[in-house]
Amino acid sequence: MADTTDTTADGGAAAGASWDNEQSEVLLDYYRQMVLIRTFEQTASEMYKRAKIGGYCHLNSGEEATVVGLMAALERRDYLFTNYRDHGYALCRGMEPGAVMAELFGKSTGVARGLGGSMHMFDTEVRMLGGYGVVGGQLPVATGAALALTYRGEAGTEAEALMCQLGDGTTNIGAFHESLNLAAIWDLPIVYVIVNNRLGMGTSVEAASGEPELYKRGASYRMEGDRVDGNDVVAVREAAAAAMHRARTERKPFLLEAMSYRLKGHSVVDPERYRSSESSEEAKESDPLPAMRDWLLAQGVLDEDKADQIESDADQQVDDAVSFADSSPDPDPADLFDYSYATDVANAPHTLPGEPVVEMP
Amino acid sequence: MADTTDTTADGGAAAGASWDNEQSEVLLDYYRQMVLIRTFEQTASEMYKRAKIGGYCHLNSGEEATVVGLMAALERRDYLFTNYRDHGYALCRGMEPGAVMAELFGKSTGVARGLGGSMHMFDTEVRMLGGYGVVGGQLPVATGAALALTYRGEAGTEAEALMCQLGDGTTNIGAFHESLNLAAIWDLPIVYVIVNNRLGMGTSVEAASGEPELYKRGASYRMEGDRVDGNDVVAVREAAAAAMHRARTERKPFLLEAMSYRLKGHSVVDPERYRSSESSEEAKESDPLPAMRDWLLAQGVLDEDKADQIESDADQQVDDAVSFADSSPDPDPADLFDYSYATDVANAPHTLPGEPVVEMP
Amino acid sequence: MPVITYRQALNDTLRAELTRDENVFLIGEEIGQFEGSYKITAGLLDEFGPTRVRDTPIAEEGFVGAAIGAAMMGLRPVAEIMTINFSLIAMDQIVNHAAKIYGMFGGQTPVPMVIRTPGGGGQQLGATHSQNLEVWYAHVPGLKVVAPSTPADAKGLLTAAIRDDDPVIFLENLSLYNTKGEVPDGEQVTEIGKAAIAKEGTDITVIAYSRASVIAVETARKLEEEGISVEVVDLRSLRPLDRQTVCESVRKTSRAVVLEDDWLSYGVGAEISATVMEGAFDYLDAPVRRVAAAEVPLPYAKPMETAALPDAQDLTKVIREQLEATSFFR
Amino acid sequence: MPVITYRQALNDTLRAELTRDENVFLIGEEIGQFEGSYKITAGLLDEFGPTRVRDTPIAEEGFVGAAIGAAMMGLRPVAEIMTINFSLIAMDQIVNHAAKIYGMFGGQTPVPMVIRTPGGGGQQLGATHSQNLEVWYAHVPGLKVVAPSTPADAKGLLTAAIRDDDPVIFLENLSLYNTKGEVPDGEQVTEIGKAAIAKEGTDITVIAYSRASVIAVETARKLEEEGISVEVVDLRSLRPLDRQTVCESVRKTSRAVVLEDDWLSYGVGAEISATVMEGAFDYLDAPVRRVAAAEVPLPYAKPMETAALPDAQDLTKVIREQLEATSFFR
Ligand SMILES: Cc1ncc(C[n+]2csc(CCOP(=O)(O)OP(=O)(O)O)c2C)c(N)n1
Ligand SMILES: Cc1ncc(C[n+]2csc(CCOP(=O)(O)OP(=O)(O)O)c2C)c(N)n1
Ligand SMILES: [Mg+2]
Ligand SMILES: [Mg+2]
Repeated sequence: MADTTDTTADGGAAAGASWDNEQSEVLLDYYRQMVLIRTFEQTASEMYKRAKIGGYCHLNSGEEATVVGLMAALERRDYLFTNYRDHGYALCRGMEPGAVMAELFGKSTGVARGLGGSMHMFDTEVRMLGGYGVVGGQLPVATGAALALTYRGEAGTEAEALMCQLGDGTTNIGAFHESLNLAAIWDLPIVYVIVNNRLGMGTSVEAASGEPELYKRGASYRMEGDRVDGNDVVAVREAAAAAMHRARTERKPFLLEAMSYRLKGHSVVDPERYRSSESSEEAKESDPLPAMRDWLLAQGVLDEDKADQIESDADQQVDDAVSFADSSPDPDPADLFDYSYATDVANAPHTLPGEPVVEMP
Repeated sequence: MADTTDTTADGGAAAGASWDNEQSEVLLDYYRQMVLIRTFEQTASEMYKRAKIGGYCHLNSGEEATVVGLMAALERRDYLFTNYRDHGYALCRGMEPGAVMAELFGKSTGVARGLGGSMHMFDTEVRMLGGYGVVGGQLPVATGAALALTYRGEAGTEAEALMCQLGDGTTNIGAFHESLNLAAIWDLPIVYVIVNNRLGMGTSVEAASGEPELYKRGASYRMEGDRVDGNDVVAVREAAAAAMHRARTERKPFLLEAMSYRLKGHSVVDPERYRSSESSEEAKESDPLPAMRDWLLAQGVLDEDKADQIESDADQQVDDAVSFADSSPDPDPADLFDYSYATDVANAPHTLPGEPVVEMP
Repeated sequence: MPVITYRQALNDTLRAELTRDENVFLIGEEIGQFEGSYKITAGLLDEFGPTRVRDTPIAEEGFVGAAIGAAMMGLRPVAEIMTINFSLIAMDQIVNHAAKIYGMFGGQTPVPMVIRTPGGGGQQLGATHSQNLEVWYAHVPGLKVVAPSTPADAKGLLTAAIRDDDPVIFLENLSLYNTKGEVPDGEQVTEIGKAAIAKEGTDITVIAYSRASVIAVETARKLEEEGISVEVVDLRSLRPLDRQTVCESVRKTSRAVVLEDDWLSYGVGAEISATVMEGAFDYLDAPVRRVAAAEVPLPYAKPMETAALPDAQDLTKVIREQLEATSFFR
Repeated sequence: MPVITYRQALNDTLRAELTRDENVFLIGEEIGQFEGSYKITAGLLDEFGPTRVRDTPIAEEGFVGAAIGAAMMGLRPVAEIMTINFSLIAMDQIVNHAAKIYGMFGGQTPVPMVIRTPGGGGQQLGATHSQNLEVWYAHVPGLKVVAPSTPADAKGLLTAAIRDDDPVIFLENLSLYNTKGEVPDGEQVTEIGKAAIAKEGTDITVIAYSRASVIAVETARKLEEEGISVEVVDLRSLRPLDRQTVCESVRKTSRAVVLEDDWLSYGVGAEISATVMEGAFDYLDAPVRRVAAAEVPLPYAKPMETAALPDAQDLTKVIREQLEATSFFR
């Protein structure tokens, strides 16, 4: 197990060394996806300020290389569960930017009909079975979904497997422990990926975790683990793909830790008073986007024109997404009770505030 | 860290080798306590069948060497939290056998006034702050009590420290993970002791735990741990005392695992249909009482007369306990609401079933 | 009709559903080798093997969550939580996940699962092992909550619960497991959301569920000998609640008492009383009364426990008081 | 009297109690460096240091349990659970431990602690982050539960809660933090277990608590202009419940409406209605009505969320209906 304990010093650019063997088109595609996520979320942040988006809104900004690398490791047949910091995953997994933006706008064309919002991207089509808002809540559920995979097919290279993303702070909660233990004793095809962005909301990994090298926590379940530079999109993909392959073929769970950064506040409204200026500086230096852009330029895979093109394409896509979301209808309060229950039964309560629940003759 | 992975083969007798350096009186005292626990619980089991005791009743039978060794490692000033399998701890910690038996009988002279029962031995005097019935429930509470110790005194050889007992099956629940992590990051003077009796109710450690060498689970918190032969009363005491000393002086938590056996069913009503005859045989061979008796006899520390005397003394103590319990008064239903709240406030509901909670004038 | 125990009815139903649909599987602590803490799953591991009858470590949050995830993928897990008291550990999974996933994600994925769990006091299990927390579940949209009182309903409602596409909390009761009753052979599906008239009567309505319903029927039978005609409404389903049946009965009898095993304040009976207020106020001769548990952590000692829990005597007394207050006895 | 926000009142009170009693300490996620998710603990880490203001990992079960243990040892922890939704993870510690330890062990060790936690919807936080689960806590003996609606009561009740020897669930509300009100200087202790008449009136009683009480008072003021005199009972304490004050008011006005933010079925309003049934039935001109949230996982989209939550308009409509039904308008 490679122990890439310190991935801070060199950052994304140096990590690029591992990109030499990749086809240019593949790398460009990754870069394109990273730019799309960044652009999408910058706009989302803007739309939040304009009150087009409400509630909480957590961004992947700074984590794009991790997100894209992880998603590149999944096959279409694989399943994904994430936490509430889920826009990038939704986009990379193949949800339409328009439908994702519409979800943020709370429109009926949103991926969850506007009922979920930012934290709750979900689309059975692309097998992303949800962004979840309660810290750790996705882990038992994802573990059970992985259990279900063992009921419907044999292990093998073509088997379905499952990825469950979580944050560093989430390794301290009970659900993490119970889930990993179950996955271990039941030999489940699941890869748990800790996106270690160094912070809970404002709490550092060191302050929160007795063992701050989080991938080592798999040892409590004899579960293998590894740490990877989250700014190195290819390294992330390789590590995740290897773990997914193992999950498919051997039905062994894995604990992968991607060392990443959170460029912005915990959510778009977080003033980050707790963040020292150095740590903000450090985070900015670790921004995977300029690093990858520079590397691609240096390698001649990209030129300035093409780079601009990628950015303006992303702008266009996001503009279209906003237009789509903007022009989409609100969900209709008359449909409020449509998704209370999957199986209708007698006497289900369908009354609005103040309406009587039972008639007096 | 000694890795006494297999403590089954040699059992208690061989373990006795470590007893050579002990004073005879100390060993005799341990043996006496072990006999008292066994006798007490045999009688309790009998009383259960006679319906003098109700509810659940979990015995320490087979774990006596562990219980006595652990309790010998505690100072009077130390605190103890346990699970529901708590009679032996209560007795060794210094609760009167009569008051413990009275608690089992649900009498007002019981250690918890008959309100707790078998699972809930508690006595602030002897600093045993409770046997708890929800698996894992005692861990966060004990951890918080250890936190409180850091508020009221400095570390040092005279400092108070805390022991929290739990079962092997309990290492799989979330509360275990959260508690140990807190103890680690807060440097708490607490020793977690896993009494590994190889079984949850009927589930083996191997079936339930991804890492069945349970003391190793401390690694997730960089918490040191060790395993000890639970049939060797002196080894248990030594390991526990060392851990408690470290907790006092360095304020470092520790995870100790004592390899023990459960001679009987999970509780007195368990028919143990799941237990293979071999495993029952194995357990019986691992009974620490005859092993210690034989060793003491062989060493000339004990002779048959003295051994009989110890047993009949225990019988006498337990008979007295039963008499005391039997002749004690039931708690009075008129006092039902006496311990609802520590601070009385207006409008607290004090009505019996069917009584009106508010008067219509 | 065969007369079997509530326990047997559950066991039979689990067997039948495991046989009928291979997507059904059982999951929980000690349900396999140990055959269940209360032996509801006895024999099933041997019959169906460890994939269909899955023993878990002690990890309520983990295995209940796992059941949810499995249900999202199309399996139909039936989870056993050893007692309702331990369900607190799985509460986030039940309320923030099982109950939310269908609606919150816009109806994309149903969560067809059952959580079987017994509640109830009276066994001297002490304060943490004797609770009746059903009102908590009954309060939560997205869940369905049933609480059968008879072996026949245990069968019919468990069958319905397993076949339902929503998460169903299936409330058993420690003191009902050994009770007996007639249970029809063959497939029986009892509609979720409908109360039953457990006994017809004209003078007063007693509303109850689970163990309390058994007590209510017994009490009604006794009082019949004295010429008092008690109607017993067995709620069976706490969510959805069949307000119509409750109110119709009370409109007929003009008097009502709720018998419930949970604590009085904010218990199930509060909702029943409020419901009668809203749907039968004009018909009431006297305010609805509640017979519920005393509001204390339930003590271990038998006389204390007995004093704290409602029983037939308490119910009888309140029925008489109600009748007296409304000049039933002349 | 100074006019300050509810947030400021809480912050001031925590500071005052930390200063007064060195056994008091704060514990919770992000309450120190981050100053609290809703900034209730702003500045306190700097003033009192990390021993008195203790940041925890994300581990609600662990740190709430730790607060319980610390309380047993004589400290007086004030735990913050970021929102009531996450309290589900700590439920076993709260209900099976905090609420039981004093009684179950025969009164040997009190558990003097406070759990502060905000509930409430209306912020588009979606189904898992917008709940009002107060009725769950209100149901549990061994706990005390308060839900102040004004900055003054926030101060008075938090002071009382911290000084109380029992576990107190202190319910805040996201939409109240920025509301303002007069708060007396100096020490203020508001008795736990007593409701307040938030506004006197003679025609109809509205019973409410927390955010709903603010809406009720506003609505009452508006209706006053039309000559409708609404009395508002602010429960303040859900456990113990001040049934006397509720019933006295209703006996006076003969009409009652409950306004509550939680789901209707088995909500707080059910107990209020049942209480009025039992203590003021003979005085009622019409059945008590409840205005509560629609029973769905709360949707994110604003129009849906708005439709599901009760507001002043809903309350006004029901008040008018009540008055009409009882021929108030001639
Ligand atoms: C059980 C629970 N407790 C607290 C919160 C509030 N909360 C939301 S995000 C967060 C920090 C999570 O940190 P981490 O796991 O590192 O994920 P990240 O936000 O960095 O992606 C907290 C405490 C929550 N949502 N759920
Ligand atoms: C949360 C919870 N789940 C289930 C139970 C039921 N239960 C009581 S004891 C027990 C087994 C515990 O095994 P272990 O931790 O090894 O302790 P032992 O009984 O062997 O001392 C179980 C499952 C419980 N009390 N609490
Ligand atoms: Mg993080
Ligand atoms: Mg064990």
